Amino acid sequence: MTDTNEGKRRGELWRGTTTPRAPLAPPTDRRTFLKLAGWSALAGGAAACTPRSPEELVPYVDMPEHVVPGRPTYYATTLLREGYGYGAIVETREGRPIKIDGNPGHPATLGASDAVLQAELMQLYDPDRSRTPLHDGTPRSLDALAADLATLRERLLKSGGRGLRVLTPPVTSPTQAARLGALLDSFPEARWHQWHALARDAAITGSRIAFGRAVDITTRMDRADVIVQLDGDFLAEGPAHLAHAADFSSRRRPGPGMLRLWVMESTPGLAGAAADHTLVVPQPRVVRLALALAAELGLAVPAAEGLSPRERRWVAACARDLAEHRGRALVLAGDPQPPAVHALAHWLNAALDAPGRTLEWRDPALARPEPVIESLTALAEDMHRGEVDALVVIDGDPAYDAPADLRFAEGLERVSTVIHHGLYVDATARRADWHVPLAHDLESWGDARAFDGSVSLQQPLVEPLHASLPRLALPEMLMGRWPRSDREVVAAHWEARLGGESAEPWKAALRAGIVAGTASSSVDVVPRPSAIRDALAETPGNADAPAPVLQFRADPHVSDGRYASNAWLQELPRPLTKLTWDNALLISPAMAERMGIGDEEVLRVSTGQATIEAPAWVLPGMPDEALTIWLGHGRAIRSGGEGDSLADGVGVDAYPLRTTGALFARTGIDVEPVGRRYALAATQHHHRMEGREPVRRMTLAEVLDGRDHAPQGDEHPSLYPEPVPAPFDVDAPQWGMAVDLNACTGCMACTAACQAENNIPVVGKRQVRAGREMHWIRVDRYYEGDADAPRTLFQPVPCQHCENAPCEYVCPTGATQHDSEGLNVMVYNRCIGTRDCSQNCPYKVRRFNFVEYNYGAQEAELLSALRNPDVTVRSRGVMEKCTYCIQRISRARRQAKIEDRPIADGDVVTACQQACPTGAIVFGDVSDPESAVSRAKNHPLDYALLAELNTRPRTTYRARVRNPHPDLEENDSSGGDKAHG
Amino acid sequence: MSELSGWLAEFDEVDDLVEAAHRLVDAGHERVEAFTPFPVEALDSVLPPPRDRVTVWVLAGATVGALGGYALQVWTAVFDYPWLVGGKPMHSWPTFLPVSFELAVLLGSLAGFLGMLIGNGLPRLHHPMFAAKDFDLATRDRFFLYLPGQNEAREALAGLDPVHLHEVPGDDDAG
Amino acid sequence: MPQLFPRWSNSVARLAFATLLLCVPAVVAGLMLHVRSDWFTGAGIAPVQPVPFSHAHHSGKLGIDCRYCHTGVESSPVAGIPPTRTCMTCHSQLWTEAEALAPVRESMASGQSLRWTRVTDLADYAYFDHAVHVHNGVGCASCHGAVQTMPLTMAPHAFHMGFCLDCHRDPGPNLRPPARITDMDWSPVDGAADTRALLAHYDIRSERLDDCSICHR
Amino acid sequence: MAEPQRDALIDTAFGYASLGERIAATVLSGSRTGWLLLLAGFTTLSLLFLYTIMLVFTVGVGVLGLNIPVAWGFPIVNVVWWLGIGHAGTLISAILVQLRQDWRNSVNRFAEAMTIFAAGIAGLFPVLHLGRPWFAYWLVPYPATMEIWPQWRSPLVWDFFAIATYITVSVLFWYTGLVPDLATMRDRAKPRWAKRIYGVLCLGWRGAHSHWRRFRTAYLVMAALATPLVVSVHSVIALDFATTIVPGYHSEMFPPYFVAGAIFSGFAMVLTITIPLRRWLRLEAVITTRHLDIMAKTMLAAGLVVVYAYLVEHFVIWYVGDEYERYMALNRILGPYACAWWGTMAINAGVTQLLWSKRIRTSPAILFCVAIVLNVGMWLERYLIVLSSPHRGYLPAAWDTESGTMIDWLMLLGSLGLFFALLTLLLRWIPAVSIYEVKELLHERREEG
Repeated sequence: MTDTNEGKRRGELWRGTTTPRAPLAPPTDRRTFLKLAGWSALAGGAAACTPRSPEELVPYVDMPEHVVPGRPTYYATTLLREGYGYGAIVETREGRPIKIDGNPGHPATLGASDAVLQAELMQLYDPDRSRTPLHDGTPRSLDALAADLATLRERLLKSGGRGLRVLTPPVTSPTQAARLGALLDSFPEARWHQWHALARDAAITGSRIAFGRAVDITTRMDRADVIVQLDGDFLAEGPAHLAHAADFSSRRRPGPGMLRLWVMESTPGLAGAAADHTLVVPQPRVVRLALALAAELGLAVPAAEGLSPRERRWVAACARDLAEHRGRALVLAGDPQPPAVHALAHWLNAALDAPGRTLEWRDPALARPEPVIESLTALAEDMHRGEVDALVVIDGDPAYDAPADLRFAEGLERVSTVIHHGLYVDATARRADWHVPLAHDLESWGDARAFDGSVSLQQPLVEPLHASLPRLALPEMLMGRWPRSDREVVAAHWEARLGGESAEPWKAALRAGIVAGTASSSVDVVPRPSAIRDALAETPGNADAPAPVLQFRADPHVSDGRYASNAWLQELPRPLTKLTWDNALLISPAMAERMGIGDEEVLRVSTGQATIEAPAWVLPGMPDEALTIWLGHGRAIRSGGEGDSLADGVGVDAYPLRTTGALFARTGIDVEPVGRRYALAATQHHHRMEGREPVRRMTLAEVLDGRDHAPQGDEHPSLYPEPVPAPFDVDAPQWGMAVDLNACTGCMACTAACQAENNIPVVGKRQVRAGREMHWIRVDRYYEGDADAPRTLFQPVPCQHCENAPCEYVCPTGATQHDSEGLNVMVYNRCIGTRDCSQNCPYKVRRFNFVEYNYGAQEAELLSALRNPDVTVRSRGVMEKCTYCIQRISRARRQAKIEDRPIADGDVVTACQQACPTGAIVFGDVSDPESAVSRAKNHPLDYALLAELNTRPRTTYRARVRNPHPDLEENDSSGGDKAHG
Repeated sequence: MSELSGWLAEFDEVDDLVEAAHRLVDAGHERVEAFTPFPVEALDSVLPPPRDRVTVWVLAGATVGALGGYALQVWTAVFDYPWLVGGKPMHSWPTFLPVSFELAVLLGSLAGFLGMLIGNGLPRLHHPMFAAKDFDLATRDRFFLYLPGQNEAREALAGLDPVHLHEVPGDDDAG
Repeated sequence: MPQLFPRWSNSVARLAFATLLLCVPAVVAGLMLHVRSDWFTGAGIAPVQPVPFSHAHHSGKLGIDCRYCHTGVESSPVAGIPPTRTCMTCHSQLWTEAEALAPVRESMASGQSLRWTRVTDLADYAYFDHAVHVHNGVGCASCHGAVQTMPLTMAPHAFHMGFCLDCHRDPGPNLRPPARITDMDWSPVDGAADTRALLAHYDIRSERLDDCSICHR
Repeated sequence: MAEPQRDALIDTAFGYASLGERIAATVLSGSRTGWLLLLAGFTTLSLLFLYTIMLVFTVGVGVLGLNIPVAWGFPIVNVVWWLGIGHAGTLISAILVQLRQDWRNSVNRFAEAMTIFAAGIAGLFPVLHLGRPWFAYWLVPYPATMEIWPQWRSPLVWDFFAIATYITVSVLFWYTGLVPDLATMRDRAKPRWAKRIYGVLCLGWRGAHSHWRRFRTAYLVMAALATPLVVSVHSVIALDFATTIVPGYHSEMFPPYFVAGAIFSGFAMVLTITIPLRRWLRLEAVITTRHLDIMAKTMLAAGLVVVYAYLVEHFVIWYVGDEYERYMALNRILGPYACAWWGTMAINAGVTQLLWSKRIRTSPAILFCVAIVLNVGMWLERYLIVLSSPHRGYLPAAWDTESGTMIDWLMLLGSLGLFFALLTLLLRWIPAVSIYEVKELLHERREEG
């Protein structure tokens, strides 16, 4: 059918036949192209003299009735992360998922998304995914697996399941929990363990200390006037971070009663960057500050000694602010902090009348809330004791990410049968007797709870690409209930509640992507001061920590390592470091200076037991006497496809230094330079604004006395008539964008979404290092103030779509010019690659295909399946840039024309706008005074970037507004711009 | 070789040539032509100037280039497919000047070159003159005077006491 | 000294000189004609197909409406090539033994798609939307020609950018009443009056229809 | 033969014939091993050039040192540099002929050849720098099936026309001047085939006086046209930069400044070639130290203009007080490209001053070295302008540096190889010095007595 062909011609290989497993063989014309890709240059002239090779049309044999070829279809489903559910709406073309976005009806996403959610698409098509079951490393069929499991089952039945252990990530999925329960019933002696390297143990233990039971917190930041965060990063971590971002930003609009955020952090994070006051200290010291804060608020806690004057003033002001906003205040404890701090946070919140107002205590969303570290330790000990007969690892790689002191890999040797069920042939898989490919969430049925307990169903968007089994399969097999489709399993579980698959409630739940009324109920509990006090007393952090501290954090994109081979996420610049393709030892400028080292110099970090060598990266805002390294790198994956895994040789594995006693920070390390350098690929090399004020800043006070943003540069007079002449006058919508720098948290979701929507290639570390990254919307990060406690400013920069575009008049072929809707269009097929447009672009938002970035990948066939058929795939030698998602504009325009109506405000939503969790990006018709974007642009704080150049950008920004506490303002506004360049 | 078309007088000094040319012209001979290894400006005042003018060719070429070039730009950029570029007017005349100028120079020079060739009737690989004895010295260091005709021409030239006299074999077209 | 060249060499030399001057424009012109030639564009040439499908028979003789097979044309950018089942709706009863239809039956049985050769081939970077055109008065025949007369389907003309531009700059002549979109035999009632009427009816303003962004993304 | 007295332009001891023989001898006399070795060496380098071109065409411009923001690199530097070199030739042959500078007669021939090759190579680089070089022809206004035309507001289109015109006119001009000498060769050459070839090439030139007259006017008018052309070409090149809004590119004074630079570097190259050439072909009698002296003076003059341009540029930047411009200027002096800046200044502003001394101007060896250094200096200057300006543009977040890759350097080296290879070949086939013009010169000197 023409539509699959359309697709194919833009680089997709998906054939529209009824079996999605059909071989992904490229069509002849494309293969010949592949061969000639290089030579087309030389043959170029000649090639133009021979007719285009004929193309194939491959129609369906039998067209599924809900498919309209050439038109997108959208489905609601659920993606799992750390066991929690994220509701998503997935766009498919001819049965091919090509875009993931948040589900507006789902509490965890609210229609927005983050980089990882966007990149789950790449995860689905990841060429490195394992493609077939392996028995002792040799490919076997699923039937062979089933047979083998049957015999295992026989063996286990005799012993009542003695020695059978199942290891999963924390589980919220009601169905999975129920089925595992059933498994335990049929094998009374079996055990179910949970492990996740980033599981939120401290929160669980903390609530147990505070209340004697596990309790979840859900916040209502939209009701808060003051928020204090004790370490961590509530805008980036935890299952509720997207909801947090939405609520938080809703109260950050400049004006009376603007929310004030206080952040103590041990590693620069998004919350710290967004905060009005950030206090940077090594992780163990946070306990002490928390105690001081509690004391200031009159809680009877152990005294905190040795605070510096600055800390003292900071805590005092913070406490005063909290006290003044009783009932409208909120205290958050970060995951890296010990349980006692979480318990203390509960106590503080209670003391501030937060419960029922700015937060709710609820039943946990987890089916079995337990500190997973204990669960895993138990398992490991049993393994070493040889008590484990069969271990089933579902969606995990403990051999890689278990704390080093558990010696998990060794333990595996002593287990007679290890079955690994995962996406990759990873460390655990290679030690397992059986490796079973795990179906991706987009390939399976299931369900999961969001942070607030709401259940959403998971439905497959595509038949499995490889010979994989869904998450729910193995327990069923062990229970002898196979073959049975995961769909049946889920449907059966919900039979009672939603009726059968034919029943309306079930269909409704599928359509809406959420099961109504499943949020967990709030619980009425009261903190127990004594218990909390005891816990605090024995928390080491209160003693002086021997410097330096090594802090473990999840990679902002690669997480605990499960996205290590995800090209999009590896190349997506990390929000603060702007690093790609590697992790590094983050070190404060002061410490680096003391050690006499700089960026890229390799440091050796050793604890008694283990040693790693990793390059240093000097990061303003790192606490002194502390190093931070990201987990999730240096993961050994054997690619399911040909060639090496993309994760090979990327970054350094920090897990060997991580122990049960020190999951997030460990002291007693020695650090020394090795005297070697290791090249890192960052996308931003200069960190000061050089007095050019690309980001305009002011304080709430200034806004309130009616001062608008710093005056714009005077517009230069022009020889030519202004405003731009005739063709603009046709009655067409005039597209424009407004970006609210105050709402932007710098999370990079926009960049990821743009990459997914616009077929933006991944270029690899070497090209990034050469300064050739391709992202259409970059997020600039500037520092101001003291390098050790700088203020961090983010600024998303897409094409500004200047009305007087400097790029246009220098193009010799007219490949970039204006259309009547005010778009600065880029016509790839007319571009000959002089790059003069980029030279003349003051914003440097243009990207160039210096070599062939699209057909280079070995697995081009598989990867090309995720391409958006509405967007041209750019060949080598062609300039490209943000188009304001012109394909979406075009679709809206054509739809409106078909329905014979004008394009309504909101008909066009750009990918970045759709993804943004804080609604920082507004897009629409600026010629319509009533449109959202016009209203945004009318705001007094709205300004144009480099307006003095008279480029008349269609993209404008709203100045960043801080809301500092009066007591701290004077010494916090340190003028000297000492952030390193 | 049929009957002669004319005679060549050979000199080995420029001044002799010039002086001889004078005497011939004064004697009322029109179709006198001189052949020299390098341009001899002294002869300009003696021998009649060529009727055609190379400069006219050049002027024509340059004009066509300039006007044509500008017209092409205006037609393509303003009428055939107007583009909105950099917010500039369709007819941004200043930017049309460079190309017009270059085209003027290009066509001007080409016309000049052609004008010279056509005026000189080149290329002309075969010419009776080449058959004359020692004529190859004309590009070396000898200077020749040519007078068409039979004996009277011979007489006239001989009267100029040249170094040598050569006969130029007859041909359908001389000159 | 003897002549280096014979007399005739003069005319040869002049001729050579002239051709030398002329050959440059000649080559350019040749190339330009070449890329417009049917051999190059494939216009008017019917490619070999797995099944010798005849629009002349189905559309012309039987008068089956275009939309019976090309179902997407009103709702989707792509008109769509009919799935094998569509063919079988009739051919499970008619011509069930016909040799020519063997591939169709096989496809139905094996579930493997028929593989047609594309006849109307736009450049990959040019995006054409059938729905918006048929909803705005552009008939099938305007681009696909008189397929109802084609025993084997061929492109009636080259699909150069120029072809699209001409109509986008002056759509009037190619517009037809809504009822006539799929009428292959309908010919425009020429007359500025109802051209204007149609333009008004479909509310088409051509001044921006030649923007790059109309076809390229 | 003995070196003629210092300030003579030609040794009047010559007779027309012997003079002609001497020059023609450079071509006609039997093969020389030295020449072959030279040719071999240069050809090898040219092959290197070919290799880099293949690489760029097959893999992409990615093999060169380019990125965002520095999207223009070595190829552009080389265009400007090579064109500049070409300009000296045109200046000598076209402008000086109108100024009746008869000393040019001895050097214009190969100066023009130099122009053609330099311009030709310069013409290659803009294509090599394209992302899709095989579509370079889209700059030609022809009736395409797309029904679209070049975008005339772009200085790159002006460039295309300027360079194309420049190359064509240079070839015409050079060939016109060559016709009479080809006739001489025809009559000197011994083997019949050689006679034939020269016979065809000289179009049957007979040296008739009426022909000489048309020839002179044509030659003069072409010169008159070539003069504004040569100025316009480098001005247009300068406009590629000046019309942008990039600090460091956007400068109203670029056109004259570039033209001066062109003449400067051009004469440096002429000297770099002349000095070894006259020695090697034993033409000291025709190309005397007087010529070297004059050319060195011209170079000094051009050099001073360039230095003046430097001063004015920096003054204007300071005077206008645009923060971006000021930062750019400061950044050139202290930033990542400081070496290039200091190098440029040391050479173009410093070394040039040596030319004040007549001893240096008239001692071939030293002058040769100076000339080479100045060539490098001018290349550095272009490198500085092209690369250092965009690398720190308006938005600090987009700043990045870029320098050439190995391929970049090989390409530059290769282009030099090609240039000299062509020159070497040419010297064997056509007279290195315009025979008829030096005879004319000799004649005039005799007249003077």
